[in-house]
Amino acid sequence: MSIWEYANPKKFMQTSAWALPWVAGLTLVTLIGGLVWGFFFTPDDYKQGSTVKIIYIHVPAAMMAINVWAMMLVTSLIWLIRRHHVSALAAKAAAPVGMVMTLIALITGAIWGQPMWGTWWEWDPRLTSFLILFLFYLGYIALWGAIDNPDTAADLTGVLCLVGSVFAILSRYAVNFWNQGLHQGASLSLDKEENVADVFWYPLVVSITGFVLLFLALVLIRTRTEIRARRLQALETRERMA
Amino acid sequence: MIALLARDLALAVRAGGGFGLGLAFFLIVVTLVPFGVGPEGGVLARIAPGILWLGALLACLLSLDRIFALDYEDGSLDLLATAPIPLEGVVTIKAAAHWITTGLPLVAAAPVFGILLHLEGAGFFWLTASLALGTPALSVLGTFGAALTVGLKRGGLLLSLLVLPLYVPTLIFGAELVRRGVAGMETTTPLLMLAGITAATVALVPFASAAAIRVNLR
Amino acid sequence: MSEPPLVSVAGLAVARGGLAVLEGIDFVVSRGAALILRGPNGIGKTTLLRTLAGLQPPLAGTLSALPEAVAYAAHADGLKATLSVTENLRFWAAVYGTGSIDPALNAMNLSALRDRPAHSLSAGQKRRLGLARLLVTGRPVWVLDEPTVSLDAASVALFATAVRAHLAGGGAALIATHIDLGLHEARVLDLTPFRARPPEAGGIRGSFDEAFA
Amino acid sequence: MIPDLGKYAGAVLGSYAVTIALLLGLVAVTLWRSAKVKRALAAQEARMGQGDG
Repeated sequence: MSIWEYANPKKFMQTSAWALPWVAGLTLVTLIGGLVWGFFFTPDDYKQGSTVKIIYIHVPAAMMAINVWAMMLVTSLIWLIRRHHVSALAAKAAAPVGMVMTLIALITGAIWGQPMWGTWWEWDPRLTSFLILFLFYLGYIALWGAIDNPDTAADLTGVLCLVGSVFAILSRYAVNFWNQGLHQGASLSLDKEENVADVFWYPLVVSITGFVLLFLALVLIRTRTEIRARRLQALETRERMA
Repeated sequence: MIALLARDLALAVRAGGGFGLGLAFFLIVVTLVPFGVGPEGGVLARIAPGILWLGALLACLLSLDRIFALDYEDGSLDLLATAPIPLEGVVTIKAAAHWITTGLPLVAAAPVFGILLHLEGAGFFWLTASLALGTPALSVLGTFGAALTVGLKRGGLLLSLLVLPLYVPTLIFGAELVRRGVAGMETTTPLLMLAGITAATVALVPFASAAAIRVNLR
Repeated sequence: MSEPPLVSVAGLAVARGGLAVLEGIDFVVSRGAALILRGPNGIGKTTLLRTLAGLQPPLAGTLSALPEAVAYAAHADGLKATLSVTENLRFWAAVYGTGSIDPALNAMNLSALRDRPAHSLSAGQKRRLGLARLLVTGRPVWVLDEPTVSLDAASVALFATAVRAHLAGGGAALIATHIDLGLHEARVLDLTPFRARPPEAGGIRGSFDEAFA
Repeated sequence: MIPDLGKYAGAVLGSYAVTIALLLGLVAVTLWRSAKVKRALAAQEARMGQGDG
């Protein structure tokens, strides 16, 4: 059995209908579990005080902001190369989720930064990069919305996602060059887990899992919606032509 | 291809304002800035590189939506797409024509505007150099945005939304180059980055633009 | 057959807006032949011609017309209003790498107007200039979408003469039109029987339907 | 029940509140549109007499 079988919409609808309750249930458990654990049952950091609790939303949201775009890049490529409609629709479905994640990362970053840096907004390279990423999401979503023909929209947004990815990475580098920041270094990459004490680390992992699952559940629902909307549009057009 | 470039330039000249409009807009931006931030020479000199780069960027943005829109409306774009010129060549020529009508006059006039903003000595050289290196990338990326939005009725605002994030690296390195030039700091890194971005953009983005045009004409 | 036909189409299906509009089209057009496409509005004549011109991919079937052999003329003439008649034509001659534009000007009776800017031409004169563009392309296969819109009877006759000359010179033409062009030797293909059936009736699925295979 | 957040209570609570509000909003919009499209498609299929989709 090939993985491409799931690119068939009917198969996708069947499989996703089966998977959705499980994903949704697990999302509820891990997301609520992670956030409750992080909010109620973790100690304060000796330096950052209780603001360290923001880590349980800021970091997962920031990770998702980037990873959702990466997923959109992959699905766009699959669409452009293999022309699987589900792939293009999944990219469309994911974009608003990624945008909200970016927004959460920005807002919590600003709120966290206020007591730490003494200002709501600091043109710190990472925050700035996320702001730019947010703009890319905005443009991508706006382009989907502006084009009527769904195949044209899928093609053009796919190309935009490709070019945008390159320039998003370039911007990241450029912003770094332009302002060396205040952010702490990559304290959370998986191979460096010793950088964060275990008491913070375990609830964080649960919370990250929760965010990933939430994204998965939302994308499944939204892709299902997009497939239905597509069928609806096809039926309406056919009716008009008949 | 030369015929296409010649035609586009002739059209820009005859339509009136092809060359002048971007420049006039640039002048207005530079004139308005002191009203916004106050007339102190020190402040103006400090923000001059950024203002001049931003003005160039906005002036460039101003005329983007016309790159393909007119050819799309009168059917020329269909005909060009079936002509023996590769579409990648067509979009490159379009970008070149856009640069000659907006980017090039800005490069030439920027030192004059620099005077208005009290730009300091070494800045004039670096400003001209950075604009000359950076504005081709702006035109090529703008052509890409125009290619994406060519079939849309009201693509103007969307075009800005799509193109401006793509301008970030060029703007950062361009303005940084001038700033460092004025301050007498090391300029090699931003210079190379700016040149590299422009070279890669000019070489690769036309393929994306041509693909977008093909999709839009389908 | 001594040489392959310029255009041959087998089992061709074309789609518009993600839905198949025409399917099962077969025809050949050899050198010296013209094919006139007829059919009610909205059946997909323009879509078919754009497919032949290489502007969009066919949904199914084979299409052996080299895009390099096709000169396409759409509803819009692609004229630049501020350029003169000769400037407009010279541009296309340069793009296609062909030489003189004078034969085209004469054939379309535009010589007297040669220095007039295109915006001062009447609708019919513009149309003639658009057709003169075909002559300067030097390409063998003309694919024409409603070429006689806004032409008067004399100009239609002029157009028919130009097509005949093109055919006599070894060219071919595919013309979508509603009116009688006076090209009696041309074959007529009515597209109505090729209207795509809905997928439930065994028709070809457009990309919209493909999403629900 | 609420842990002592000290002087940063506003920042922490605000972050959580904004995040939860945004996520709930996203979920609500997603579900709402899903239901709407589902209904519209069902209606269209019923009208065209092919309820097999």
